[in-house]
Amino acid sequence: MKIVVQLEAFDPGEELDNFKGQLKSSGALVSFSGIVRDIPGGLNRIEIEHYPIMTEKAINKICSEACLRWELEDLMVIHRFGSLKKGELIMMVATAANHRTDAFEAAEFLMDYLKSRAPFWKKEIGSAKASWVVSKAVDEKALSRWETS
Amino acid sequence: MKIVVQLEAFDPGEELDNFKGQLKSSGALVSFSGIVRDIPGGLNRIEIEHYPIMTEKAINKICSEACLRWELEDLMVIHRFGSLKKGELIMMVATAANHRTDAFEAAEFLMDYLKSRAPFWKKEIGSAKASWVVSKAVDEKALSRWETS
Amino acid sequence: MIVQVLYFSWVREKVGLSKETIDTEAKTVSDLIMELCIKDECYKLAFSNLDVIRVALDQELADQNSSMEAVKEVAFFPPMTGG
Amino acid sequence: MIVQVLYFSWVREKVGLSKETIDTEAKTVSDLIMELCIKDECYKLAFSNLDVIRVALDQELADQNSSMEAVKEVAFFPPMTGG
Repeated sequence: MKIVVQLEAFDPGEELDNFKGQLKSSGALVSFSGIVRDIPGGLNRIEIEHYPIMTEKAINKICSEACLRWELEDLMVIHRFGSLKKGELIMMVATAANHRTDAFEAAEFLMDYLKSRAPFWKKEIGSAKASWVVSKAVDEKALSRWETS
Repeated sequence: MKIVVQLEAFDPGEELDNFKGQLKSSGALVSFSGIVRDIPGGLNRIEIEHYPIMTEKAINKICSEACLRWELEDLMVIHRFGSLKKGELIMMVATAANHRTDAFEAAEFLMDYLKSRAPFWKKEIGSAKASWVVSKAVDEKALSRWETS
Repeated sequence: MIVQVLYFSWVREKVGLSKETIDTEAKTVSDLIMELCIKDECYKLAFSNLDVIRVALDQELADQNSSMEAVKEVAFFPPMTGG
Repeated sequence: MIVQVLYFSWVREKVGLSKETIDTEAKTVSDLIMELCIKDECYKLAFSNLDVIRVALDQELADQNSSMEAVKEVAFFPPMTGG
């Protein structure tokens, strides 16, 4: 289980190959990559701030929860902080399971929680102005899918 | 839109990087890779048979349908046929969109249709015996999720 | 009417052929299956459980009661197991 | 009681600090917010809309009415935007 919060850029293909390379029995491998998008007026860069000790705790908790809920052989989370340019990878999640439904659901679960429950904040620095990304109601709502009654 | 049915092995990382490399605006990239699994008693290889002209028609149709249903910047389908060893990639799907929900749903849709509506048949050749993979009721059922009323 | 008939997977193995040309008057896929089963024991074996027989007409999925009108290529196979 | 108080994102920018040590008698997070708002105008600005203020106690998400008992580190920040 690779969980990394890093300043450095990374290559999605290399990470996918490494993740796949150490699997022993899985038939299904899902990956999600989040990419820095442009903004109207042009993006200079984004800055990602995080809360180091809590970030690790929160991501570990989310990953443990995913392992309890689905039959996974392995999972991976990489999330960057600091300064990122358009087109660069913000983060990547990968899940491996015997069956595709487990791999897909676990990846979506991880993404939904990373979006709204891991302490990261994005600031978009455009040519004219800089502004903090505002959280979306739809992202908060996405979490309700995973609530256990 | 890359759609390939091929005999040759391929590298998932290389394909992911190539797919990502030509994207212009997407914020979300999902990939699914199907991997040859072992069987009880040990797998020698699998043989995938397909129906060439229909395979292309069926995959093109599934991909067009996905593009109509979700806001995708691009998608990719690679599916192998012929002889494959344990751990090799059977197929790979990738989807790119502005929003993660579109990318995830389109990838799951493509997978559900490729499983049961594209003319491929897998045979598992073990050390003791060879047998055709039997389709699962759960895979047929998965399609009902995408039925439009 | 001359049609190409293709067989895949275990249907191919049971019939013992991957492809043949048939002259048929069948109006539906069902008619064609019946014609074949009369022709030889191997078809009876291949088509013994029609629930697990899928059919494509000119490379498009069809039903066993689909019409054979203007069809050039018929393919018989078990449920697909791609992905 | 001595606590470390951390601020992130625009809460940090409005407060003008990323971290400070505070001696407080606050029983709940709400009490602490009130104490801060009395101390200086910048906190009033940062905490003007409590609906968009999230809090973590010793690196675990908490509520504004959570108890401060035995807490060593409090963090204030807007809704998270990771992923």
